[in-house]
Amino acid sequence: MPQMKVMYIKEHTLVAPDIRRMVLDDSIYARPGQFVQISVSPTLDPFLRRPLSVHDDGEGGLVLLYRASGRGTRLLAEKKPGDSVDILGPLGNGFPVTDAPAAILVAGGIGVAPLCYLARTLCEAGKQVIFLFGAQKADQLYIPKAITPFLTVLETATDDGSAGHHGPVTEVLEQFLQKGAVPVYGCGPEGMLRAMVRVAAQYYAQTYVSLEARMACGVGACLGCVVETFQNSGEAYQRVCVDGPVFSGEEVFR
Amino acid sequence: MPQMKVMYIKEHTLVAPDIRRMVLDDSIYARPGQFVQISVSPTLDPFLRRPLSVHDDGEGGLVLLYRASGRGTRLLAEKKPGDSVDILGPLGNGFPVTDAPAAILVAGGIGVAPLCYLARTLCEAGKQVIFLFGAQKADQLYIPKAITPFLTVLETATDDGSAGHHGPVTEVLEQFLQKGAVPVYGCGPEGMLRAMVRVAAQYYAQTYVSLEARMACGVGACLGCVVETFQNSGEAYQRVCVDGPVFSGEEVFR
Amino acid sequence: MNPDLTVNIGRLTMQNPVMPASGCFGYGEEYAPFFDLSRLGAIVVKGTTAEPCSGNHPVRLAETPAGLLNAIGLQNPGVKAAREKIRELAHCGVPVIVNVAGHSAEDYLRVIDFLEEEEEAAAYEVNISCPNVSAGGMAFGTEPCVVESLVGNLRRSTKKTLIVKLSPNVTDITEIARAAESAGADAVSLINTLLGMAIDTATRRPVLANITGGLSGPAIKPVALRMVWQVSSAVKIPVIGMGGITGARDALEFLLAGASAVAIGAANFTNPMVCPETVDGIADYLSENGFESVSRIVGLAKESLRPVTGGVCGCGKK
Amino acid sequence: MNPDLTVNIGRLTMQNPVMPASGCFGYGEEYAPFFDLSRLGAIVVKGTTAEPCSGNHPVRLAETPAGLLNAIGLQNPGVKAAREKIRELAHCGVPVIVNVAGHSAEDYLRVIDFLEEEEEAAAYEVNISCPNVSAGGMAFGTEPCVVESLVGNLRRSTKKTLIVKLSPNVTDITEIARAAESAGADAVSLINTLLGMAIDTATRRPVLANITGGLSGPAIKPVALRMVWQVSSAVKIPVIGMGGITGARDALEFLLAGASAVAIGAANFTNPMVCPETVDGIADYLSENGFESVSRIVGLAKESLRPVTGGVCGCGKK
Ligand SMILES: Cc1cc2nc3c(=O)[nH]c(=O)nc-3n(C[C@H](O)[C@H](O)[C@H](O)COP(=O)(O)OP(=O)(O)OC[C@H]3O[C@@H](n4cnc5c(N)ncnc54)[C@H](O)[C@@H]3O)c2cc1C
Ligand SMILES: Cc1cc2nc3c(=O)[nH]c(=O)nc-3n(C[C@H](O)[C@H](O)[C@H](O)COP(=O)(O)OP(=O)(O)OC[C@H]3O[C@@H](n4cnc5c(N)ncnc54)[C@H](O)[C@@H]3O)c2cc1C
Ligand SMILES: Cc1cc2nc3c(=O)[nH]c(=O)nc-3n(C[C@H](O)[C@H](O)[C@H](O)COP(=O)(O)O)c2cc1C
Ligand SMILES: Cc1cc2nc3c(=O)[nH]c(=O)nc-3n(C[C@H](O)[C@H](O)[C@H](O)COP(=O)(O)O)c2cc1C
Ligand code: FES
Ligand code: FES
Repeated sequence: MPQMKVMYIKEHTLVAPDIRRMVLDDSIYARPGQFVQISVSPTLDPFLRRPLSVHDDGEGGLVLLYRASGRGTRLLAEKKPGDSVDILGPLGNGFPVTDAPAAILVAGGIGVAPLCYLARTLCEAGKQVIFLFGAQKADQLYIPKAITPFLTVLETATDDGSAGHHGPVTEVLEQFLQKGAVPVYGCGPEGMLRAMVRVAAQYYAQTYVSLEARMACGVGACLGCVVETFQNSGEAYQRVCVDGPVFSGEEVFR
Repeated sequence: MPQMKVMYIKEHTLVAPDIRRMVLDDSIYARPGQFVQISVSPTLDPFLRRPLSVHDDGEGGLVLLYRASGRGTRLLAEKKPGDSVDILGPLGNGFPVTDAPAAILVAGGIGVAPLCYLARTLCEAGKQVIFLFGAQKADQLYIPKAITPFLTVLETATDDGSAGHHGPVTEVLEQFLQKGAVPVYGCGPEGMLRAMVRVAAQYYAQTYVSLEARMACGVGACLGCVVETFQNSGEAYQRVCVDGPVFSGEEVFR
Repeated sequence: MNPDLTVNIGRLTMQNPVMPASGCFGYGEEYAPFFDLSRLGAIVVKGTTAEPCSGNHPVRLAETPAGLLNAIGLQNPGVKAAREKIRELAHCGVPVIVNVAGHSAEDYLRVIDFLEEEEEAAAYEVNISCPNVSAGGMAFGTEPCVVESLVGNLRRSTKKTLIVKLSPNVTDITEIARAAESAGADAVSLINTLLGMAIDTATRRPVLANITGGLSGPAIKPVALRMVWQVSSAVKIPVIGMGGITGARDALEFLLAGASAVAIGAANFTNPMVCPETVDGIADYLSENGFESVSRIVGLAKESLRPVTGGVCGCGKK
Repeated sequence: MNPDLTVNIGRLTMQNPVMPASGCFGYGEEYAPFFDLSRLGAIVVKGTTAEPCSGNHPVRLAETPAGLLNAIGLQNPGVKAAREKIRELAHCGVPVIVNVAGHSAEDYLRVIDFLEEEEEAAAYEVNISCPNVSAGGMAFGTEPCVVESLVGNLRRSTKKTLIVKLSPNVTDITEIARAAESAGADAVSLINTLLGMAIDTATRRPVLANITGGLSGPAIKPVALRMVWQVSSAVKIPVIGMGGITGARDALEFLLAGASAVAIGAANFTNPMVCPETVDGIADYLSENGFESVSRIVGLAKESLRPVTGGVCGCGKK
C-alpha cells in the first residue's frame, strides 16, 4: 500500500558525474522494481513529483540513485543531509521473481538504479546474478561496492571503450545467453531495451523491462503515463505507474 | 544606481518571535530608507521578489530585518548561512536628512527595520536621536544592542502594557513634541503613521513616512505600487518604489 | 459548535462542498489507501462514453510552470464497464457524479439512458468542454444555441441532478452558463482546462502527441476564479468551482467568489490527501470566523462590495 | 560564425527578435542601469492614450502561482508627454514601438495622428486587448468586424508599421487575427493578459481594487504558445509572441511555434537582465544547432509534423 511520508536525508553523495545517491532515514517496504514519487520543491513550481526507482530499501532506509538532468532533479540535488523530503510510495508492480536458478540483469546508464536492489534480492534468494552494465563512458559506470558481493558475474561495456567491452552491452548479453537461457531483466534507454528483448527472443529467454514515462499521479488515477502494449488482441494502453513500470519484453516491444 | 547581485548569507538569526535578522557578505551602498527586492526562491513560485528595507549597510555588509509572515518570507526564513540570495538594490529615495539638530523616529512593529539605519546615520551626523518604538507586546520590541549607543532617548510602548508605555506609541510622541518640534520620521502600520502625522501637524513638525505597497518591478517600470498623493492640485498617483518609499506626511495622508 | 458543511446541488445533498474533479481521481480506488473516501462531499469520475475509448497516443502529459498539460483524450472503459466501478465506489458511501462525454448529442444520451436506472449514479456532469477530443467535447461548449439544445435533450431524458461543465476557452462564459440554465441544468461546473501547448526545444516538436492539451493546476486559478465570479452573478443555479485548488485557502476563494461547492483536480496528483485536508480547512475557517454554515460565505466577497445604503459610512470609494 | 538574428516586421528591421513587452519596461530609463538598451531588438512602451490617464485605484497587483495579476489601467502621461520620453529613448539607438490605447476609435486615431511625423516612433502596436479599462480596450478585441473596422481606419492614417495586439480572452483568436490581417495590419502580437482575479480570504474581498485584472507571467505560457501556434498558421503576416517568457528556452518555444519575434513582460520584474540574456541564449542555441539565422527556426515545430511524402517512412502515426 502506498503511503505519503516525510523522511529525512541521512546521506547525499555525488557518486559519479551528475549522479547522486540519497539515503533516507526510513524504509517504505518496497519490492525491487518499485518506485517512489518524490516532491522536489515545497512550492508550486516544479509542480509535479518526480518518479525515482527504489535503489535499495530495508533496515538501512530507503536509498535512491538519480541523475540530476532537468530542473526538478537539479533542485533535489541541492538538498542537504538533515533536510526533509516528501515521498509517495512504494508504487508500481516491481520485478517478478521466477523459479529460475539464475538471472541476467542488463543495466543501461542510470537504469542501474532499480537493478541493484533486484540483484541483492535475487542473490539472497539463492540465485546466480549475472550483472551486465553498459554506459557511454567509464565514469558513468557507477556500481555501489556493497552490491558486488551479491553478483556472480559483473561485466561492463562502454560506447567509447573506456572500460569493459567496447560496444553495446547487448553484445555482452548475447555471450551469456549462449550459455543458457535464463530470465533477463533490463532497465535503461529504450533503444537498449528493444535490442535486449530482440536478442533474448533469439534464445527464447523471458524478458522483463522497466519503462519510463512522464507521470502525474503515479498511482493509476490520471491515465497520463500510458504505454502501448501488444497483448492478445491488438493494442491497448497500460499505465506505466501501476500496470508497470515492469512489463514483459514482448508485451511492449515488437 | 540599483544593481542585481548574488550575495551570501553570513548570519541568519531569529531575534524575536517570527523576526529574523539576515547579515549578507557585501554592501550595496544604500542610504537609510532605501530598500532591496530580494528573491525568495530560485523557482517560478513565488514569482515576485519581496521588498525589504535596508536595516543596516556598510563595511559589515547589508543587513535585513524581517518578519516571516507570508509564504515568501517564510521561504526566506529557511535559508541558512552560506546560502546565496539574489538582491536587487538599493531602491527608492531614502529618508531626507534635514538641518535640524534632533529628530524623532517612530517605529511600529517591524517598521523598526529601516529606522535603525537612519538612527545610526543621524547620530553619526551629530544629531540627537529620539527613538520611540511601539509594538503589540514586549516580545516584539526587538532593537539591536549595537544601535542603542546611537540613541539619545529610547522609549517603548506596547498595546498590552507588557513593556514601556501602555498604549499607542503616538501618545509618547506627543510628550516629546511638546518639548520642541523637530522632524519626525515614521515607519509602521498605516494607522500608526496617520496618527503620527496628525499629532505632528498639531506641533507644526515636519513628518516623513516610509510606506508599503505591493510591488512587482521595484524600479518604477510597472506602475503597480502607486499611492494616492495630495500635492498641489488634486490627487495623483506616485510610485512607492521610486518616488518613495519615503513621502512627507502631508503628501499622503489628509 | 461544528459548522454545517452541507451543500445541495439539485436533488443531490453533499455532506461537504469538496469533491475530486473528473479525470483526476480514477474511480476512487487509487486513492482509497490514503484516506476514507466517505469523507468526500462527492466523487466525480472520469469522462464516460457510450463505448470504450482508448484515448490519445502518448506523450499525454507535460509539466508547465505551476501547472500541467494533459491530453488524455477520454480514455475510459465505456459506460457498461464504468457502471461496475461506479457501483463499487458507491459502496464507500459517497455520492458518485458521472462525468458524461461524447462525440455527438446521441452519445451523451446513450450514456444517460444506460445509467438512468442506476441508483449509484447520483448525478451527471455533462462535459461539453473537453479540449482533447477532435469531434465533440469543447466544440459543443462554445456556442450558446448548441449548448441549449444539447442540455435540453438531456434534461428531458433524466430526473437526476444535471450539472453542465463549462469550457473556459470562450469569449463570454456567462452566455454559455445562461444557455445551460435556461435549458434546465441544475448546476454548472467550471472551469475545465484551458487549451495550451508546450514545445520541446531539444527535439523541436510539441511535447504532447496530440500537439495541444488542457492546462490545469494552480497556474489557472486566477482565470477560474474570475469565471466563477462572473457566472455566479449571471445564473441562479449553483456553481461548482474548480481550477487550481490546492487546499482550503484556494477553495475558500472560490466559495467567497460565489461557488456553492468546489472540485479539486491536479492537486490530487501532488498531494493525495488534498481533498480531506481541504474539508478540514474549510471547517476550521468557518469556526474561527464565526460562520455557522458554509452557505453563509458563498459569494460573500461580492456582498462586501455593495455600497452600504442609508448607513453610517459611504462605500469607501471616492 | 555568428548566426543572423535580424527580423523584419513590416518596415521595421530589428537586429534581434527580442523586445520588452508594453507596460513592463516603462520608457526604458528604469532598466538602463542594468544593461545597454541598444542590445534590444526594439522597445515597446506603455499603452499611450491621447490624454493623460491616471489609471486604476490601488491595489493594482496580486501575485499568483507562477504569475502576476495587474490592474494598472493605462496610467500614462498622454501622447504629448510620452513623445518626449520616446525621443529620449530613441537616442539609445533602439527602435521604439508605441503601444496605442484608447476608449474609442477616435482616441486611437488621435494618438497616431500626433506621432505620425515623429521619426522616433518606429511602429505602432495597437492595444485592442487591455482587460483593465471599462470602455474600449478588450471590448474592441473580441469582435472580428469591430477589429476590422478599427484597424482599417488606423491603416489609412499611417504609413508606419502597424502591429495589432490580440486578446487571448476569446473563443477563436485566429478569427480576430485574420480580421486584423485583412484590414491591413503588418503584424499581430499576442497574447495580452488573461482576465483573472484573486480574493483575500482574510478580508473576504477581491485583492485588486478593480476586482479583476490581467494575468501574465510563466503561468500563461502554455496558453500563449498554443495561440501563437494557431495564429501563425492562420495568417501570413508575422506574429510577435509573448506570454510567460523568462529566458531563451521559452523564447525558442515561441519561435519554433511560429513567432517571428518575441516580447518579454513580467519576467523583467524578477530579472532585469532577462532581455539581453534571452538574446544571447537564442544566439547560442542557433550556433549549437547549426542554424545560420533565426528565421530558419520560425515555425519549425510545425514542419516536423508534416508527413514526409513519397519518402522513406510514413508519418509515424498508425
Ligand atoms: C518508474 C520510473 C523510475 C525512474 N527511476 C529513476 C531513477 O532511479 N533514477 C533516475 O535518475 N531517474 C529515474 N527515472 C527518470 C526520472 O524520473 C527523470 O529523470 C526525472 O523525472 C526528470 O525530472 P527533471 O525535473 O530532472 O526533468 P524535467 O525535464 O524538468 O522534467 C519535466 C517533467 O518531465 C518528466 N520527465 C522528464 N524526463 C523523464 C523521464 N526520463 N522519465 C519520466 N519522466 C520524465 C518529469 O518527471 C517532469 O514531470 C525514473 C522514471 C520512471 C518513470
Ligand atoms: C519598501 C518596503 C520595505 C519593506 N521593508 C520591510 C522590512 O524591512 N521588514 C519586513 O518584515 N517587511 C518589510 N516590508 C514588507 C514586506 O515586503 C512584506 O511583509 C512581504 O512582501 C510579504 O511577503 P510574503 O511572501 O511573506 O507574503 P505573501 O502574502 O505571500 O505575499 C504575497 C504578495 O504580496 C506582497 N505583500 C504582502 N504583504 C506586503 C506588505 N506588507 N507590503 C508590501 N507587499 C506585501 C508580497 O510582496 C507578494 O508580492 C516592506 C515593504 C515595502 C514595500
Ligand atoms: C489528467 C486530467 C484528466 C481530466 N479528465 C477530465 C474528464 O474526463 N472530464 C472532464 O470534464 N474534465 C477532465 N479534466 C478536467 C478537470 O476535471 C478539471 O476541470 C481541471 O483539471 C481544472 O481543475 P484543476 O486545476 O484542479 O485540475 C481532467 C483534468 C486532468 C488534469
Ligand atoms: C504591469 C503590466 C502592465 C501592462 N501594460 C500593458 C499595456 O499598457 N499595453 C499592452 O498592450 N499590454 C500591457 N501589458 C501586457 C504585456 O505587454 C504582455 O502582453 C503580457 O503581460 C504577457 O506577457 P508576460 O507574461 O511576459 O508578462 C501589461 C502587463 C503587465 C504585467
Ligand atoms: S501517472 Fe497517473 S496513471 Fe500513471
Ligand atoms: S513596483 Fe513597479 S513601479 Fe513600483
